[in-house]
Amino acid sequence: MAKKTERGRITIDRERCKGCYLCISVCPNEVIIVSQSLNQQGYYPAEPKNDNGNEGKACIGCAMCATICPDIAIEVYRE
Amino acid sequence: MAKKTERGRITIDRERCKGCYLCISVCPNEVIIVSQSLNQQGYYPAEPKNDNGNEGKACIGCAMCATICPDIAIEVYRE
Amino acid sequence: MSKKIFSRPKYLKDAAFHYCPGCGHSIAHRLVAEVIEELDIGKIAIGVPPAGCAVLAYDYFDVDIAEAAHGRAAAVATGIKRVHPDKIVFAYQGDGDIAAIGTAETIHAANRGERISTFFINNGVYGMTGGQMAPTTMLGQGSTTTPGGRSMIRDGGPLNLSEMLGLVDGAVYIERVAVNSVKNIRNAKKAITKSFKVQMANLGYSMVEILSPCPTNWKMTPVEACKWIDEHMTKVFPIKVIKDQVGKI
Amino acid sequence: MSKKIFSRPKYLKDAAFHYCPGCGHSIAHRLVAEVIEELDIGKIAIGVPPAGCAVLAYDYFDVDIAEAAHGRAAAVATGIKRVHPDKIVFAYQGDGDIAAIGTAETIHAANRGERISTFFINNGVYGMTGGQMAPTTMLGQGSTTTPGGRSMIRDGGPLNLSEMLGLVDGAVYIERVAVNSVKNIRNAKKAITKSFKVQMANLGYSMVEILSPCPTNWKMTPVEACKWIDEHMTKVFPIKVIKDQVGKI
Amino acid sequence: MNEKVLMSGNHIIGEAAVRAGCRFYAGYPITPQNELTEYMASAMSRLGDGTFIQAESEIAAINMVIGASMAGCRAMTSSSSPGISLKQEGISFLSAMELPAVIVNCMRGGPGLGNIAPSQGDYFQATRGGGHGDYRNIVLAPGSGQEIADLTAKAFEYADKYRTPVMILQDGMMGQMMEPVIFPDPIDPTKLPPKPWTLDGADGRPSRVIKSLLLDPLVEEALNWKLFERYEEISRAIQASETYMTSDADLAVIAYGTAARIAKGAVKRARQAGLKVGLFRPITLWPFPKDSLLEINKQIKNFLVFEMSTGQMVEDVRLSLEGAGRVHFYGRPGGPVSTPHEIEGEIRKIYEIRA
Amino acid sequence: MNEKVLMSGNHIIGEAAVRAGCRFYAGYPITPQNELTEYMASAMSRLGDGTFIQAESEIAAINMVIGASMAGCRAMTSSSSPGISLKQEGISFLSAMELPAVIVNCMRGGPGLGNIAPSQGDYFQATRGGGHGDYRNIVLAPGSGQEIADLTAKAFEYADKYRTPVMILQDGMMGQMMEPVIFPDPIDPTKLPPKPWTLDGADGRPSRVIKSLLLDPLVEEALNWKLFERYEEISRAIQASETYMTSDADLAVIAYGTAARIAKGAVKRARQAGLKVGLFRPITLWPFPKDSLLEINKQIKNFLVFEMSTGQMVEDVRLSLEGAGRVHFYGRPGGPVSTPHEIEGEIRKIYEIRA
Amino acid sequence: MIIKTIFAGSGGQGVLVMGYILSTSAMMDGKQVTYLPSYGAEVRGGTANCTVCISSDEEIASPVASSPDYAVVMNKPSMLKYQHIIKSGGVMVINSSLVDAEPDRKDIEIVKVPANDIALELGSDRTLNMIMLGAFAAKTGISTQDSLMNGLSVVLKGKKGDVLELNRKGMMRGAEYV
Amino acid sequence: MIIKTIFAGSGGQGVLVMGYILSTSAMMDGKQVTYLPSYGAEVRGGTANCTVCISSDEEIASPVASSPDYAVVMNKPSMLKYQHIIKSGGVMVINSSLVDAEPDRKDIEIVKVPANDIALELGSDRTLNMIMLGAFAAKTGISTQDSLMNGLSVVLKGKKGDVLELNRKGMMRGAEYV
Ligand SMILES: Cc1ncc(C[n+]2csc(CCOP(=O)(O)OP(=O)(O)O)c2C)c(N)n1
Ligand SMILES: Cc1ncc(C[n+]2csc(CCOP(=O)(O)OP(=O)(O)O)c2C)c(N)n1
Ligand code: SF4
Ligand code: SF4
Ligand code: SF4
Ligand code: SF4
Ligand code: SF4
Ligand code: SF4
Ligand SMILES: [Mg+2]
Ligand SMILES: [Mg+2]
Repeated sequence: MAKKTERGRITIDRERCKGCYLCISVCPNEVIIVSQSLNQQGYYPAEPKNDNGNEGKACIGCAMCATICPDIAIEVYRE
Repeated sequence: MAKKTERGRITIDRERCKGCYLCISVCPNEVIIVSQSLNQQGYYPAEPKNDNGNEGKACIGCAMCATICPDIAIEVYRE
Repeated sequence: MSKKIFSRPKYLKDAAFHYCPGCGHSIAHRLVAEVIEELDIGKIAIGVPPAGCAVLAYDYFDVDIAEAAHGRAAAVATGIKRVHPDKIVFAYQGDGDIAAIGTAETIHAANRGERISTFFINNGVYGMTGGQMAPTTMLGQGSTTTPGGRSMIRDGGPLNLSEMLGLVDGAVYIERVAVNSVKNIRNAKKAITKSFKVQMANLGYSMVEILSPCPTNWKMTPVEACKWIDEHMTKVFPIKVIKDQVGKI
Repeated sequence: MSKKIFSRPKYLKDAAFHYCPGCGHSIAHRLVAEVIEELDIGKIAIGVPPAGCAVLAYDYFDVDIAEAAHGRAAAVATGIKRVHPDKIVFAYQGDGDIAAIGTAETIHAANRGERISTFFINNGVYGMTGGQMAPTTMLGQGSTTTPGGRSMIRDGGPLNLSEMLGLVDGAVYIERVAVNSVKNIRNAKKAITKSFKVQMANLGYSMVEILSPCPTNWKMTPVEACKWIDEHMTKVFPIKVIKDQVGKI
Repeated sequence: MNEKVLMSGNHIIGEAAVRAGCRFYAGYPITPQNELTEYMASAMSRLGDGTFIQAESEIAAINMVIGASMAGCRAMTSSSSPGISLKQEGISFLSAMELPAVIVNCMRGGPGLGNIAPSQGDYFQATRGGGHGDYRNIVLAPGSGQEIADLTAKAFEYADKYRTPVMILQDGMMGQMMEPVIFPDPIDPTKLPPKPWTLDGADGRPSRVIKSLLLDPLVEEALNWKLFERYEEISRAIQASETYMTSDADLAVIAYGTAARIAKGAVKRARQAGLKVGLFRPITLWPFPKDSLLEINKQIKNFLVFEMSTGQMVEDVRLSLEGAGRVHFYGRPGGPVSTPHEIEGEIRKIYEIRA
Repeated sequence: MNEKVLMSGNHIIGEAAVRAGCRFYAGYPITPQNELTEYMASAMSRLGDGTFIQAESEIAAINMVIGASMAGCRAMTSSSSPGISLKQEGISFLSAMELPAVIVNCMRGGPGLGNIAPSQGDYFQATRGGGHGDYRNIVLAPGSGQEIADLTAKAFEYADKYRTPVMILQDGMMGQMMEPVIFPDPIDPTKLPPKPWTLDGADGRPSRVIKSLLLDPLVEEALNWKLFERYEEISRAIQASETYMTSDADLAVIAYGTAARIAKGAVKRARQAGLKVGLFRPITLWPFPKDSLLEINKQIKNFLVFEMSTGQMVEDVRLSLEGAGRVHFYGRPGGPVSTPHEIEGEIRKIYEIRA
Repeated sequence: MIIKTIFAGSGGQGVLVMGYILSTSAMMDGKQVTYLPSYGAEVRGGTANCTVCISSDEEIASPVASSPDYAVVMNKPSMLKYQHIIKSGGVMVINSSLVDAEPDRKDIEIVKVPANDIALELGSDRTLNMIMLGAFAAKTGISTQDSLMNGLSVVLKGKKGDVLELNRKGMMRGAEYV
Repeated sequence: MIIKTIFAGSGGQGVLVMGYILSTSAMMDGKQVTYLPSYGAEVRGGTANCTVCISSDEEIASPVASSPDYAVVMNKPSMLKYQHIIKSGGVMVINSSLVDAEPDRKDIEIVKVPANDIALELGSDRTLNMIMLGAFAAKTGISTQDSLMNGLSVVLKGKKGDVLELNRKGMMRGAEYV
């Protein structure tokens, strides 16, 4: 498991995402949100919050979102 | 179970008997024997010993022979 | 004056069995017929024999008989029982029939809790077809399809179908008995009686597995075959109540 | 500089899954592909997907794939493995495929101790055909063929195939896992890894039962579906090691 | 008269079966016939006096139907191509034991797993007996929603009358398409003629056996000829077909089921274009309506058989004509649905050859 | 040359299969073919490099054969009528996936459980495809012990060459009867031509899939026509039959397998009595040897088809002749074995009609 | 004359109901009608479509529409897919709230209905399909509003009154819009 | 010319081996031969029989003998069953040790061989069938003792020498007897 201090980053492939929102349900720091716009498949995809958007809480690169993402739409990076 | 004192009697249907001899193997008083002659099916059937033939030991009508006889060739009587 | 205390049961036709000398099927047939008579269900009984040495059971049982394709007795019995819930339906199957080709039908009929009684004649071999391996053949036991005897690595081991059925909710009573001795035969009859009573009380699926000698394919005398059951078969297929959710009945 | 710590496994083709949003098949596919990569068996792996929603698995797994008729994956896998004992053969089957029509093939492949790995996706429903009752559907659970929900008396109860296989000698490792949470997914991956290792060590038959959400036919959101597995499914299908004759490997 | 309703072919079979007194259904899901299985599930639970079982397999289903039929109940099972293949042993047993039963095959593309698109690749299996031994089954091929209802009723009637399995052979399109239909009044199953051969316990009568094991070859032979005679009787009695615009035609298109609908459209187009074309549509595939085909054969010597297969019914056409006419074939196996326009084109080709 | 041995038909198939490089057998016991299953059990354990599995059912057996064939091994299964019905789904899959396999049907009396006597009631099932979808299988019908050996070798050859299941269709008498036979030298299976389509792990090549699911109707249609073309090719290439005393004959008896042996005896008797009678014996039942039948049809217009069934092959005779000859039929379904004397009687009847 | 219409969109948009209602009302008007939904694996993708054939007199040969007279498309993929097969001179009704792109066919009539927006006004996107259906019928005259209403009430039989009312409103609004 | 012989008796009497040895020796003599055993359920009854057809030249059409030239019967049921179908002028060899009754056919030649008694002398009833076979061959000349011996040694290949010797003796004694 990643230490809280550690900084991470994710990318979400809009078109692969099917809007199941399992990632959002597991993210410890609530740094994933639902997009405002439909993708080509007609889903509202998930998207990462911009880092400083969540009163300081940021992605820690724990990869829980990617682990549960059925459609492998998430890639996780660590600084 | 029949008491030892009790006297019994069996009949064996020669033609139904297939000579498996299970009856002989279970008779407590050894009062069943193998016939000397073939039956129509080509088996040497079992047959009851004549009562006084087994140094006094006689059929007690316990029906063990009939219980194990696969071919229902044995009928048991009690006096 | 002397009274007859043992004779042919009413629901067996007066026909000589075609079974080999010392065959357990003959004993099992008699027990089933005796119980049908004692419970007085001969007028509502419908039997479903298998493809197997017992395929000719209709020549012996004097009740309605439905032939089933090999392995499908449980499905055929299901169809009959669902249409006639007030009748008594029993399947009579060999080990190849019930535990090989009929595995799925048997497990799912039990799982649905079909109100049928199943009598499973385990003689550890395919009798009718001439002595091939059965699912219940023991390791090392010879058969015409297991050169050198049944081998775990090539053929797998004996299958304990009854224990598996014990895990299934719809099955309320499963017992394993044998017909190789007077004592075992008397217990077997008790189990068959209970199975029918379970059905009469509409409680669910029940099965009696009957360890049964096949002297012909075991290449033994009937007396040896009966001993072999005690000395070997019961080690792998212990005689016992496997499941009983019914109790006294 | 930042390094990527999570990305698509090598043995999944770069194709979007056709599975519904939140479908457990997608997660199970990824785990199997990850393990194949980690154990470096991609060049010797042969997969046998079922008829079921996973019928299109060949569009995703970048290993040799053999299509099996509905329920027959265990038999097809047996044929392949006996011809190529040095290859790694896995069957991937749904609950209807493995526990209904495929009951006999599965139990007997396990009983023979076939050296194959089986991944059994238990989503309690016939997904591909549109939501009919599966052998693993829970009592009271709705389906298109169980008006008023599954009823014990009409339909029977959920079948615990894994527990039954636990009784079979040829099966050396049987575990039930789930893919409804990060923790469970990580354990599921461990089990899949062990199953492949059991085969690589030629120890016998192994199976991993994977509790898997089917939001579409459960008529739930994916998040609800994952919760439902914890709150209801695991009560009947407890997550646990059912049989392990292997230990550490 | 009962009201007109809009229903899919699969649902129509279910409703018509229930109204025909069917009180036992066992089946196993498979596309494109799931709606029928699902309809029977709800119908039977609504009725109360009927049984629905989702079997563990197609094989279990057909054997449950065997049991229900032995017990005297009007029974049905349904599936699609691969599942029907699995029922072949059971169908052979039904035929040998002279048991009535209705079997629905909602055909899909094949062979193998194939696809779920409409296809007619199972004609041989249905009409020649895909199972072992000498037997034939009555095979009915509806061409519209209303006919599905009518033939389903007939299927149960024939099954009981001739003590034989009857197959309703349709395809995914027929099963899925909704059309208006009017149902007959329901039959009370308890009012159906008694069956003196069923198994219900030997109470006040000798015990019975229903079996197909006949170890004595001469006895088995006797059964085979007995069945043969019955098949001859059926052939004389129930052949059915539709003829459309054949009286003055130079060419007849021969097609059944979905293919016949399309062919009819093509015939209309051709007629509008002044071609003297008619349609011959077999409704009973077995017995094949040989007599009425030979009837129009007096007038028509040129035939175009159109099947959604590589050519199966065309053999029955050839067998019927025995050379008395030129038989052309056009096939679209595997699922594509032709257009009337496309078939009109095929008609023209042959027309030109002739001219 | 190898020595002549006396063996039963069932054993001959087993030995010939092993010599043809068959290294995988899965089967399930059923009379009258058990000797073959048993022979394979001992042969494979003797060989060491082969697999024998007594499957839990016929369905499991055919699906194991599918797997073994996918893996590239020459594979065989065998059964008798009811068991063959259960294999129909698997046979359809083999055909759709273009997989070689050899399937032996040692026919017994039917339908249903029937009996174990020799019969020819499964001709339709074998030649028309008892399974679903548009496919045909090569069907070989041996008439003697030596021919059983020869055709078994051919069966494996054809299966690989045309990537199709091949059925050897015999009956209980053929399977049980012992005759002298000389076997060819064994083939080393490792020396057989490589199969570039098998599944053995994607090592140094792209991953492969063997499947029959073709959701796109046009793709499924393409497969159907591809198979159709191959069947046409097979029909041109391998038709086989025996003609006996047909050159000057007025009447030809047409029969295969056991029936043909008896018919030949009848023809000899008739010839001794001065009747100009010949025999036409199809060896390939599918493709039916139409070409050579039409060849003798130039001379012979009068035919007596003799089958141990109520009449199945007779349809192929009619389809071949299309009216160009009178086709009589004599059948003995269900197991009785006719005598040459009996068939001679049938020959005379027709002869008298003609005269 | 046979008129063929294809309704297409994604799973949740009530596409099949639209066709079912139209077919039912046509049947009640004593017309010949066939209704063919997409089924099976096709559905898994999340798209749905159905074909309705209506004829005042002649039997309908094929329920399939290789070149439909009309198409009602609820989302972009459907528009892109079906625009090419519509008969020349045919009509395509488009849910312009979800479809930004323009069809490139010039020989067909395009009718844009901002269904989602209208639904929003009506306060329930369960009316989406009724709005489109109403607009489609009004535009093409394939059915009168009255018979559509009849069809609606049969199809929704057993449903609560307010549901019926809501759908009725949607249909009206759609009709008014064009 | 084709000569057909039926061997019949009960299970344990080695009936099938008799036919198998005769067939093998005929094959080794370069003759046409078929051997057809009873099989399957028939056997369950405990009876066994086989039919051997031998021809020096012509192919054998049917391996079944509806009217055999010869029959070798080992027990009473077999005698009763087969006496009726033997060709007129044919030969029936009977194991008179087990068959008390007389056949009622007058147009066939009856040869009685007390096989069990002879076997007793030889001290093993495993020779029963060889005694009958030897007698049958000697009587009918269907095969020479030498070729029978060849057949015997092929069939018993692998068996211990004394077994072969014992069977050989039995065959001799049977031959001498007639
Ligand atoms: C579909 C099918 N497959 C195979 C057979 C052949 N067959 C008849 S009985 C039998 C098995 C007999 O063994 P078992 O069930 O143990 O009964 P037993 O004779 O030993 O009592 C088999 C394989 C058949 N009749 N039908
Ligand atoms: C012989 C046969 N019967 C039925 C079917 C139809 N069918 C395809 S998949 C399936 C079951 C799907 O359920 P499951 O195995 O649980 O897989 P899931 O889709 O839920 O993952 C069925 C019944 C078939 N393809 N073949
Ligand atoms: S888990 Fe994956 S698919 Fe689901 S919403 Fe998140 S990114 Fe999209
Ligand atoms: S990596 Fe962890 S913290 Fe970052 S978005 Fe994913 S779940 Fe949230
Ligand atoms: S048990 Fe019966 S059959 Fe066996 S020997 Fe005794 S009497 Fe005869
Ligand atoms: S009744 Fe008892 S004592 Fe008498 S013979 Fe039978 S077993 Fe022996
Ligand atoms: S073979 Fe075995 S099971 Fe069959 S009758 Fe003989 S002893 Fe009984
Ligand atoms: S139906 Fe269920 S199992 Fe199938 S893809 Fe959708 S969610 Fe997954
Ligand atoms: Mg057995
Ligand atoms: Mg499932």
